[in-house]
Formats: sequence, C-alpha cells, structure tokens
Amino acid sequence: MLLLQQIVNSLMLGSVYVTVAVAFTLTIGILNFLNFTIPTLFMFAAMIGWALAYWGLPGGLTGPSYWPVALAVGIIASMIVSLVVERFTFRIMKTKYGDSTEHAIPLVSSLGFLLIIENLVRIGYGTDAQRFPGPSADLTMSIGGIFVRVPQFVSLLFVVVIVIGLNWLLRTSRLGRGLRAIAENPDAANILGVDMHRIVPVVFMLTGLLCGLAGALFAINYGEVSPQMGEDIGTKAIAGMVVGGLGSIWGAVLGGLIVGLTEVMTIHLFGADTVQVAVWGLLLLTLFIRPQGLFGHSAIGKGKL
Amino acid sequence: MLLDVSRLDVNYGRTRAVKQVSLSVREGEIVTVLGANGAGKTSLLRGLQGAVRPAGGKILFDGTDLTQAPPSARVRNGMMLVPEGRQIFVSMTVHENLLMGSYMRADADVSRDMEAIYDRFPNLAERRNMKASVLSGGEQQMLAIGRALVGRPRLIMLDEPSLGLSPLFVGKLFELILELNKSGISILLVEQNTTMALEVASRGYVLELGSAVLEDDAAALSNNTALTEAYLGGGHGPAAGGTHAHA
Amino acid sequence: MSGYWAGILSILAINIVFAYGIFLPVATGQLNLGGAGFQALGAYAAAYASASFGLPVYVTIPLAALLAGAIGALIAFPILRTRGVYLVLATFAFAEVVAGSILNSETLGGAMGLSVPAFIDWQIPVAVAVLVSLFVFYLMSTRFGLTMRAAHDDEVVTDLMGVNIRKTQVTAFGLGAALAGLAGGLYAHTFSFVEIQGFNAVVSIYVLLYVLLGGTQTAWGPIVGATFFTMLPEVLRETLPTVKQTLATLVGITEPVAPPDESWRLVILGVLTVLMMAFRPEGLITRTMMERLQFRRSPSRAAAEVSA
Amino acid sequence: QETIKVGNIVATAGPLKSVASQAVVAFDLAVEKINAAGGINGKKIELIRFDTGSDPKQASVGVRKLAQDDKVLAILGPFSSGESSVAFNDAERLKILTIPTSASTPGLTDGRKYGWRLSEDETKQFSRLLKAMKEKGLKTETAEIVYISEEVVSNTAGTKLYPALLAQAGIKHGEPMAIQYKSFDMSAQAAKILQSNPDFVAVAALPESASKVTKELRRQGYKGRIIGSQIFADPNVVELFGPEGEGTMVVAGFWRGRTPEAQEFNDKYVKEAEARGIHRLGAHHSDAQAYDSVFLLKQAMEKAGVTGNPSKLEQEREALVEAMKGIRFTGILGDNICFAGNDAELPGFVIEIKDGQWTKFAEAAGDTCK
Amino acid sequence: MTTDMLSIEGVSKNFGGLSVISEVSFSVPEGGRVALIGPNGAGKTTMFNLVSGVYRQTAGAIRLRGHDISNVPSRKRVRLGMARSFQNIRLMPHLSVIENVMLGQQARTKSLADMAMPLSGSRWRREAETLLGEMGLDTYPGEVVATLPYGIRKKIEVVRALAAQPQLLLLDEPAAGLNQTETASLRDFLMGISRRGVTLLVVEHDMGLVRSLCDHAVVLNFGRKIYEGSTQTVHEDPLVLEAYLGPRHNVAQGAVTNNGVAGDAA
Ligand SMILES: Nc1ncnc2c1ncn2[C@@H]1O[C@H](COP(=O)(O)OP(=O)(O)OP(=O)(O)O)[C@@H](O)[C@H]1O
Ligand SMILES: Nc1ncnc2c1ncn2[C@@H]1O[C@H](COP(=O)(O)OP(=O)(O)OP(=O)(O)O)[C@@H](O)[C@H]1O
Ligand SMILES: CC(C)C[C@H](N)C(=O)O
Ligand SMILES: [Mg+2]
Ligand SMILES: [Mg+2]
Repeated sequence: MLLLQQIVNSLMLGSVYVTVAVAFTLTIGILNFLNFTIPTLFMFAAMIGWALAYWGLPGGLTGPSYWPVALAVGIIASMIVSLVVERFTFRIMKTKYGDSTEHAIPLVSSLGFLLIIENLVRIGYGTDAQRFPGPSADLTMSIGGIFVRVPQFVSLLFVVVIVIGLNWLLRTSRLGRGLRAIAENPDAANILGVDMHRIVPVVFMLTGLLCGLAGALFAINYGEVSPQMGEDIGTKAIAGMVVGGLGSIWGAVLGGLIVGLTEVMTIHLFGADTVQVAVWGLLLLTLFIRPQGLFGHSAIGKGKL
Repeated sequence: MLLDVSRLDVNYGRTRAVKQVSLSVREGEIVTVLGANGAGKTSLLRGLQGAVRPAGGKILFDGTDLTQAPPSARVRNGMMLVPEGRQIFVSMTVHENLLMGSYMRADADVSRDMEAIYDRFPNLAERRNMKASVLSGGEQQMLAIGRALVGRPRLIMLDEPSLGLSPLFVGKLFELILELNKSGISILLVEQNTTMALEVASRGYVLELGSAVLEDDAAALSNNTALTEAYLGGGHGPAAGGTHAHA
Repeated sequence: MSGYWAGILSILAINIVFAYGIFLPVATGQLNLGGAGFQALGAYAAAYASASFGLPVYVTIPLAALLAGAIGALIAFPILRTRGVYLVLATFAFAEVVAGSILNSETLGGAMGLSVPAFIDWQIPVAVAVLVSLFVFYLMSTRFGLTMRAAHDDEVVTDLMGVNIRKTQVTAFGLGAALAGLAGGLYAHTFSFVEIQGFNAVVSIYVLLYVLLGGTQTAWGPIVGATFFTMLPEVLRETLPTVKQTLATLVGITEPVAPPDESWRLVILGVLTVLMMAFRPEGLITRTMMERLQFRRSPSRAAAEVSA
Repeated sequence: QETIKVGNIVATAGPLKSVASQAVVAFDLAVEKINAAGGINGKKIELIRFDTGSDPKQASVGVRKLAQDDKVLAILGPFSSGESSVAFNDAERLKILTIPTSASTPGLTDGRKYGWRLSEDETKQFSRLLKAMKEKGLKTETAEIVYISEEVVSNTAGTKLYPALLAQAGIKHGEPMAIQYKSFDMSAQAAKILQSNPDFVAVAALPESASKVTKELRRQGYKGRIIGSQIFADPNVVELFGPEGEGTMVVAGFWRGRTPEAQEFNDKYVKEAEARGIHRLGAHHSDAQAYDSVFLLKQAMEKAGVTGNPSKLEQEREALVEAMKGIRFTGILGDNICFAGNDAELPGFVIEIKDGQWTKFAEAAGDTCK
Repeated sequence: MTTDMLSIEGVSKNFGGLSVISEVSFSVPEGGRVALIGPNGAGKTTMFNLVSGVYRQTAGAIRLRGHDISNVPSRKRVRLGMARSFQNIRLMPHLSVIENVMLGQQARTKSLADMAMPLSGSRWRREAETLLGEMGLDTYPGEVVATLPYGIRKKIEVVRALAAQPQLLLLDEPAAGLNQTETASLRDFLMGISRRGVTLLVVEHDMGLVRSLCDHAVVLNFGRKIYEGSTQTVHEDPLVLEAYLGPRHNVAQGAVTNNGVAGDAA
C-alpha cells in the first residue's frame, strides 16, 4: 500500500520534471542549444502570477480570487521573456562565427539570462517563498486510499498531448524541417531561404509556454512559489532529459519519470540525504554505459573525411 | 536586366573582400566570374545571396531592390546559390536535403522536380534514404546542385560546381547548365575550370583583389589568354602564392 | 598589505588557479561544468590531512592537487566517452555526486564542514597562482599545447596526424582536475574551514564563465576572466551605492538613499555575460588579438592587410 | 568628532537573504538609539558595514578588512554559523571580539577566545518546548523527525539533538527523515510519516522547507501537531504556512510582549522594515539578537572604558574581551542574562500559531550560569 | 627485387549490407606515382580511409613495405611513414596556418622532449616556415585558417601532409579548386617531391594532372577495379571511357588544356 502510494507519488513528481524536461529537449533537439533560462521561465511565470494575485491586477481585478487570470498573465509574460532571450542568444550567436565550442555560446549567454531574471525577481519581490492563493477546493483525490493530485495528473495528460503534437509538428511540417536545418547548418539554411528570425522564435514561444504552464500548475499544486523554485527542477529535468537522450521528446518524458521514480524510491528506501548521489549517479552511469542516453542519437558529426 | 548589381562592397570586419563590383545578368544569359584564389568570387556570391549583408552598393533583381533583403526574400524572388564547399545537411537524408531546396516554394508539386533530379543523378537516387553524411565528395556536390534546382530558381548562382566531379559528370554538369539555360534560367557561374566556363558563358567578368578588372564577351576573354593568365594567377612562379603576395 | 586586499588577493589567486583547471580541458574541447567537484576534492583532502594528521601545508596542498588529479584522470576515461552537451552534463553530475557523498560522510564532517588548523596568508596563493600561470603559458607554447588545441578542433584528423587523442584529453582533463584541486587546497588553508555547501553548482558555473568569457584560445583568457569577474563585484560594492545616490539626486531626492539591493551585482554580471557573448563570443582575449599585438610591426602582414 | 568604530558583517544577498537581510534594520535602530542618548563614553558609535552576500569566503575578507584596514574595535556578525566558522578563525588570529548575529550551531565557540554569542542553542530551546507540551497535557507519546540534510543547524538538530531529547523525554520516534533544502516535493516523506501517524512531527528546517512539509502532511490528511525549535521560528511563517499552519509550535528567543521595551522595539522595527520595503509581521529573534548585541557591546565597552583612540587599539580590543568575561546583560531578549562559556543563556518562548496568530504558549527563563 | 611501398590485397569494405569496395588488389611501387581514379562514389576516398586506418577493411590485407598494417591503429600508421590530405578540407579552423603545418610534423616526434619543448623559435617551426615558403604560402603563417580562400586551404592541406615527411603520400583531389596555372605548379612541386623518393598515390579528377604527374593508374568503379595500367592508355579503355571519362572524351584536348574534358560538352 505504502509502496503503491510512493509509486503514485513518483509519477506525480516526475510529471513536474517531465514538462520542464520536454522544454529542454525541445531547444536541444531542434536548435542544439542547452537553454539554461528554462528553469527561470518556469519560476518567472509562477512569480508573476503570484505577484499579480497578491498585489492586484490592473483594471481593478484585485484580490486572490483572480488567480487564474494572474497565472494566465504569468504564462504570457514567460513567453515574452523567452522571446527576449531568443533575441539576445540564438539570434546573434548563430549568425556569427564563434568558437568551435560553439554550442557554448548561447549556453553561456543563457546562463547570463538566468542571473538577470532570477535576481531581478529577487529585487522585485524578495527572496522569500510566498504562499500562492490558489483554488480553495481540495485538489487531492483519494482513490482507494491512494492520494492523487489533480493538477499533476492534469499536467501529465497535458504533456502527453503536447508531445504528440510536437512530434507531429517536427516530423512532418515545413517548420520542423526548417528548424532542423538551422540547427545543423545555419549558414546553408539561410542560403536556402530559411528565415531563422521568423521560425526560431516559435520554438522559444513554445518553450515559454511549456515552462509557463508548468510553473502555473506548480503554483496551484504546491501552493507556494519562490524565486528559487526553478533551480532543483531545472537540474533534475536536465538529468531526466539526458537519461532519456537529448532531443528525443519521448525520451524526455520517460527520463523525467525515471528521475521522479529514482528520487521517491531513494527517499523511501534510504532517505533524502542520498537523493543527490542517487539521481546524479544514475545520470553518470547512464552516460558511461550509453553516452548518448536511452533514446539519443549520437551527436551531429563533422561529416565524412 | 534580370540581375543588376552596382558598386557592391562586401566586408568581413576589416577585410574588404569585394570592392565596388558592378555586374549584370540578363534574362536567359550565362555569365561567368573568374579570378584567382582569394579574388573574392565566393564573397561576391555570398553578398548577392545575402549570406553576408553587403556593406555598400545596390542589388536589383528583376527591378526589385534586394540589397538589404534577407536571403529568404531573394530565394522567393528566384535567386538560388549553390555554395562553395557544398554545405549539405549531413544529418538529413538525401531526400530531405532535396526537400530543403523547395523550402521557399509556394506550390506543393515538388515531387516531379525531385524525380527529375534523381533521373539526372542516379547516384542520389540509389541513396535517397541514406544520411547525406555518407555520400562521396562528388555525390555531395550533385546533391548541392540538385537541392538548388528543386527550388526552381530564375537565376542560379554556382560556386565552383565542377569541384570534385568526375570528368563524365563535369561533362554532364555543363550539359545541364546549357539545358537549364535553354529552359529560361539565367546562370551566374564561378569556375576555376576557366576554359569550360568561357565556352558555355556569353560574357565573363574577371575579379582581382576584390575588384572587377575586366568585363568582356566570353569569346574575347578566351582569346585574350595573356590577359586572363595575368589575372588568373599566372606568372607568379611556383604555385602562385595567392593574391596577398601582390602588394 | 591591507586586510581587505590580502583577502581579495587570496580569493583572486585561488580563482585564477581554479580557472586554469577548467581552461585546460576546455581548450582541448571538453566543457567541464564540474569544477566545484574537483575543487571540493582538493579542499577536503587538504582539510582532512591537516585536521586529522596535522600535516603541514607544504604536504597538504600538493596532496590536494595530487588526489584531485588522480581522480580526475581516472574519471576522465568514462567521462570523455561523452561529447558536447553530454560531457557538460556528465561533469556536472560528477560534481553533484562528489558533493552528495561528502555531505553524507561522517568522517568529513557532513553538513558541519571541517575546520582546518593550518592557516596561510595571501603570499602563498599568489605565489602559486603565478607559478601555475607560467606553467600553463609554457604548456600552451609546447607541442603538447598544440595537440590539445588540435583535439579541440577535430578529433578524427588530429588522430590521423599521429596524436594520441585519448592521452591528450585525459592528460588535459587530469591536469585540470589537479589544478582545481590545488585551488581547493589553497582555499582550505586560506579560510581555515571547508563546508561542502560552498562547492555547489553555482561555483562550477562561475568558473566556467571566467574561462569562456576570458577566452579559451590563449592562456591569457583565464587570468583576465578570473580577474575581471572577481574584481567586478568588489568594484560594484563601492560604485553601486554612489550610482544610486547620483541617480536619486538627478531626480531630485537630496537625502541619502538606502544602498541598492546586492542582487544588482549579479544582474550586472548577467548583463555583461550576455553582452560579451553577443559582441565577443570568442572571449575577451583572442588569438587574433595577441597576434595583432605581436605582429604589429611585421611588414608582410601589414602589406597583406593593405591588399586584402 | 571622533567615533568609536564597530564592524558589522551582514548578508543582504545570496541564499541567506530572506532570513538575514532584515537584521540590518535592527542594527541601525540600536545604533541610532545609542547615539541619540550620547553614545559610549562620550563618543558616537559608527557601524562599518561589510556585506558577505552569504559567502563564507567573504566573511573572512570582511573580518580582515574591518580589523586591519578600518581598525574597528569589535565586530558584530556575521549572520550564520557557516560564515561564522570561517570568520572566527580570522578573529582569533587578529584578536578581535566577534559576535555573530544568529549562529546557533552547538559548540561553535568552543575553544574560542574572541568568538562570543548572544544566541541560544537549539538543544535548550527544544527541550523547553517538549516540557511545555507535556505540562499542558498535549499528547506526546510518538513522534517523527524531519530535517534538512544539507543545512548545518537543521542537520545537527534533526540527527543528534532532537533524537536525544525525545528519547530523554520518553517519546518514541522513528529514524529521522531527511528532506533536501532545494527540494519542493515532500510527498514521499509525508507518506512514510502517515504510516506511523505519530502524535507530532518535529521539523528541523528553515521556514520554506517547514512550510512544504506542513502543507504536504496536511494534504495527505495528517491531523497531529507540527513542532520545531528556533530554526523556523519566524513570525512571517503565519502567512507562509496559511491555514495549514494552525497549531504549529516553535520556540523563539524573543517575545515582543515581554517588556514595554521589547514591544517598542518590535513596533519600531516593523515600521522601519516596511519603510525599507521589507514586509515583516514581527521581529524575528535574530533581529532582537542583532539589536541587543549592539547594547551588549556598549556595556562591555563602557566596562572596559574604551576610547576608540587608534593608538590604543590593541589594548582596547583585548580589554573588551576581558570585559566580556562574567558580564551580565539586560535587554529586550531577557533580564540579567549570563554567559556559560562564550554563549549567552537566553530565555525561551514557546509559540503556538493559533487562529492565525503568533501567540505565546509558554515561557522559560534563561538558565543560570555556574 | 623492389618491394612495393603499398600493396592492397583483396580488400573489401561493407557498410552494413552495402558493399563499397569489393576485392580490390593493386600495389604502389616504392617511389612510384600512381593515380587512383574512378567515377564519383566509386570508393576512392573509402580506399584512402582504409589505408590510413579511419576504417577497418571487411576482408583482405593492406601491406606497407611488406608489413601487414591491418591491425595498426590509425594514429600509428602515420608514424610508419604515410601521410594523407583530405578531399573535404579538414584543417584545424582555429589554428594558424603554421600551427596546422606543425601539427603535421607530429608523426616525427620521438620523445617527451619533443612534446615539452616550446615551439616558437624551434627547429620545428623554422622547418614549417620553409615548407610553407616552398609552396608560396609564406605570407600567411600567423593567420587563422578558417577564413582563408578555398584554394589556399587546399594547398595548406598538402603542405600539412608533407610536414610528416612521409615515404608514402596519399593525396585526395589535391588540385580541386585550383586554377590551371596553380595546378601546373602543384604538379611541378609534386614531381620534385617524387624525385626525392616519396611515393605518391593520388586521387584526382583532373585528367590533365593525372596524365602529367602519374605514370600508373588504377581505376575503380562501384568498388571494383576495372583497370590498372599506364595513364597514357587509360583513356583508350572502353570500360573506363564509359564509366568515368565519358564516351566522347578527347585526349588531345585534355592534354593541351590540362583540364580533362574541357570543351566536350560545348
Ligand atoms: N569569413 C571571413 N572573414 C574574414 N575574411 C574572409 C572571410 N571569408 C573570406 N575572407 C577573405 O576574403 C577574401 C576573398 O575570399 P573569397 O573566399 O571570396 O575568395 P575566392 O575568390 O572565392 O577564392 P577561391 O577561388 O579560393 O575560392 C580572402 O582574402 C579571404 O581571406
Ligand atoms: N559510412 C558509410 N556508410 C554507407 N555508405 C558509405 C559510407 N561511406 C561511403 N559510403 C558510400 O561508398 C561510396 C564510395 O564513397 P567514396 O567517398 O569512397 O567515393 P569516392 O570514390 O571518393 O567518390 P568522389 O570522387 O565523389 O569523392 C559512396 O557511394 C558512398 O555513398
Ligand atoms: C539562517 C539560520 C539557519 C541561521 C542559523 N541559525 C545558523 O546558525 O546558521
Ligand atoms: Mg571561393
Ligand atoms: Mg572522394
């Protein structure tokens, strides 16, 4: 019984990682870009949502009961920030000739954005965790004595829908082809008329949307937000994505769930003080045995001699 | 006049690779651009396609000013570049690479064009579902050319297309160029294979150190061997150390 | 020497040594995001040796480098099987495992940390930093340095030139780990206390930033990067309040305003990072720049520029 | 006019920001009050502030700078145990009295001459809580312990102090259960706790984590009490915990209603904090400790007769530490406070969150010193 | 008896189920100049990759001066005296021209001292400068390779291979991207190398260069050897004509212009 509950718990926890992991794998898989702003976007949507619910929305919509509107604004805000990030990372870097640790360039500037956004939020709202005035109804269902959280359940379903949609989009659409071309050889894509300034932002909007939704569901679910909330989720989601294999969307889903399971089972069996070693040890082992993750394909090579 | 370029400048930071080059291509014409290594031929074509933004000058294509337009606009208007060094997408299949050529095409009927490419380059047909990374050098070159053709350009710009092709295929390539030209496509051709380029072209330009130093009928240029030799790297002792040695 | 500058110089010297520890693998094409893990290994080795066996610093500090270097070289074999982003994450995971293990180790003080009896003042870190810098400059000027940089560009072809890629990479990674461990040893004795919470992911990220923003093409990069980013917060410590006061005066507030939030320092660091990557992605110091300085008077080069 | 210079190491950024940054307000209030009343030995005090941004390395730089460059007589701060562990080494070397603001790791000042504390051990406070609960007849037969594994104070409290004290009090408890500071999901731990369904859960954690544990326990239907010692004894948790926090019990080293002075400080502090854009429901005991540490230093300075004269800096620093020995102090924290070793014996106030209010449940006088 | 520098004995190579080289045998005599030619996709570059050890052959043996090198790792083969250039330029983009050349010398390093000695001012560097000078590239040494024009990079490829002072030099389309004059001087240069005793195996589509440089040709088609013999008669072979040169190939023209099939199409 307890074990069953823990497995359900791990699925619920995993579902949080999964959404963020999908966001990560999207930019890695499509643009070959490890976007470190993702955890910040997740935090940003939730914090903006909280701030608006707490301090009031413009137009007199004050009061905590307007939290759904506040969260919606938060999600939009995170999409907008994501577009700003695109403007200063991918757009400039990929058009310039950089170092051949090239994937490092947008990666590093996304670290810069991580510092900027997180600290601006701290300056604006302080570092304290804040209570999110979510729905008053109890969001926990008990099915035969097993507790299930509705928002996490919803987000899990929701991820599956998104993943199916994304797969379709990337496999078959012109947009998908253009994005893959940009990721591999921006110069050649450019020559063929792929306008990266037009299509890359779509990916960033999707990223912002995914992170925003994940952040909003998190706020509703845990009833608490803070400027630090993205850090742990960010690293665990990355772990999940890597276990699944970079760029594989289903891999990210599976990887996120595996990380959730590892974490909960470690806590259950050995205690939370060993979680760090367990999760990251799992990641290291995966990479040692299968350097490209479970579903990953090996990195893009330089081509034949 | 299909393409009308006046006083074009292309810079890379402080390096001026193309200086004040004026050039034109008429509808249905084959024009060739010649020059030694480092003369700026590749840079000129990249400037025309918008891969680098020109630093000055004007590019008119079919009357539209495209000087500052993004490459996508140029492709939409009918300009297509076969770049130096092929630049194929090695992680995509041969078929997907060809599809990329049709990226800006509005009509959906690309399959017929693709089949035509496969007919012409049987090597590609056999490997249509293989990753482009395994292609041989010459096959990659065929793919780059085929990819551009799928875009149905009005002006195709070829940067050393014969590079790495076997004699048989070089022959086929030049046949193809003439054939394309007959069907109304204009061609701007950069070649080290000067003799052949001048045979198919009606006019030619010679670049030196980024500037256009000669423009004439192809026939006249072919005959004026002394002159072309001088600009195409002749008379500089062993291996003609490239343009930097001139100063 | 003022106490403040002694402290800052120690930190700076440690950061420079640390940055070289990351620079070596990065110059070889391995982005190492596990710096904190190697630094922690060195710091705890020194702290433990000093606290439990009373060994003197001239033993503990080399020991720190040795231990971290050995572990680095060992772990390099499986870790260097990975590429690109996978490598970044594998090194990151390694640092997390190190931190998690130390946190759970009673012997090493767990969450309590370890006190380090032997204290060193700023002279030793500074001297070590100078020696390490000279060493790396020398290393990069040798054929080994050349093969490192070649491996960074193209492993397959470098192999075909007769270079033992694996050996080069493992050496660079192991040497880097040793330098990071050395930095950790210096850290332990400079602050007389080690606490694993101080060797976290943020530390790994910062040191990688020093290296990438300083530039990975020449050995100048890490010095410049580490100096810039160690000194930046110190400069801002003084200037930010003044700036805010000036701004306040401009809008007509005359009384003293509260000093600005410390988080602004990190915001500025972030903005600089983004701007750097946008305008100078190769890092502050590049080869071309060094070449320019060296070849300024070279006639053939000058001629080439005129003609090009 | 000459001043007496006192160093003040604070942390207004970094991970400690949310607990540590508002201590600055309390320090300022104390200095303002002392200077308005004519200062010390006829001279005004001047606080020279150094910000560590929560970085222990910077705490070391801070001590060196303040002691060597600014030539301060003594140092107030740094804030936490982690920073203090580093700072104390420099303080011993440079021979300068250093009083951290909120360091509560047991044994921190052992063997130190220059490190003194005006804060109370977790051990003592927790045993007071247990005693009060028993006295008031709350059900205390079984318990579970939850602690943050990577934070020094919580870890020590959760793995050593609480188990020992619970055993002493004859309360059965399970293996202490770790949580991670960074982690947000406590469902696995809560599920295990619900298995044994103890009378109460003792939580050794900072406010954010304590809040997460509380909420998760309540969501899974836990009905018992949640208690803690000082670590999350922050008046703001009333808001953070929300309705799930009802019935939570903690121990604080400060109670605003103890004396009129305490009340006055509390009110002034809340107002001043608000003015600086910090939202506080009441003064934290670390704020009160910050405030009183200035007065403690004042008393020692007067006893040592310091002048702030730079030429006598070393003698006066030494004299200050001498003056700390056997000192008795009365302030807003308590009356006639003595020091056992270098650590103050402070009273404890058992707090219950009742009807959404921070209310006093019981109190215990400070211990006497041998 | 003259030993062969390189002998290929019944070598095959499959990728998955795909056969790219089938039972090819030929040999390159010491000091010889042999051309390896054939249509696009015939397997020439693959053969180079087998000889230099990038790939391992599926069957057959490769001998260098009589020794079977099939199991020698690629990195060590260059130390046995062979060096190669690459069809798709593979210079180190972030190294300067001279550094690329010095990298080519790697195969000749013997001791730790060679690795640990600073390069600036060393004999290695002076030697690399001389070599660049011989190819007329001496104005470039400090420049980073990435932005140099195609033709120049192609020449640096050759110089880098030469820096290993190989006894067997494998060149994969060395003249691609060079104009006629430069091709001619490349030929003179390579002739000079050959006279010093270096064995050449050259893949090249410029039949003018092939005929004027090499005396012997091996022609591959679909991974099989279809011709082996003199370069002067290769154009008379009907199989070669059909598969490679094109049915209307004109020798006279190729010879005059140094440009293979010039004029055929027009
Ligand atoms: N990205 C770049 N950055 C800086 N300089 C460049 C860049 N690309 C080319 N150049 C310089 O511009 C000049 C012209 O080069 P370009 O490649 O256009 O010559 P080319 O005529 O195409 O030569 P080739 O026949 O060898 O291909 C050369 O001096 C070259 O070094
Ligand atoms: N790794 C591989 N997997 C599958 N097929 C391959 C692989 N490598 C090469 N091939 C195939 O083997 C054939 C021979 O390729 P190779 O590069 O050797 O040709 P080549 O003779 O050098 O041609 P070119 O003159 O065009 O350079 C090609 O058709 C290519 O598609
Ligand atoms: C912020 C608190 C956790 C400080 C704690 N009392 C300490 O000693 O570090
Ligand atoms: Mg070119
Ligand atoms: Mg080939």
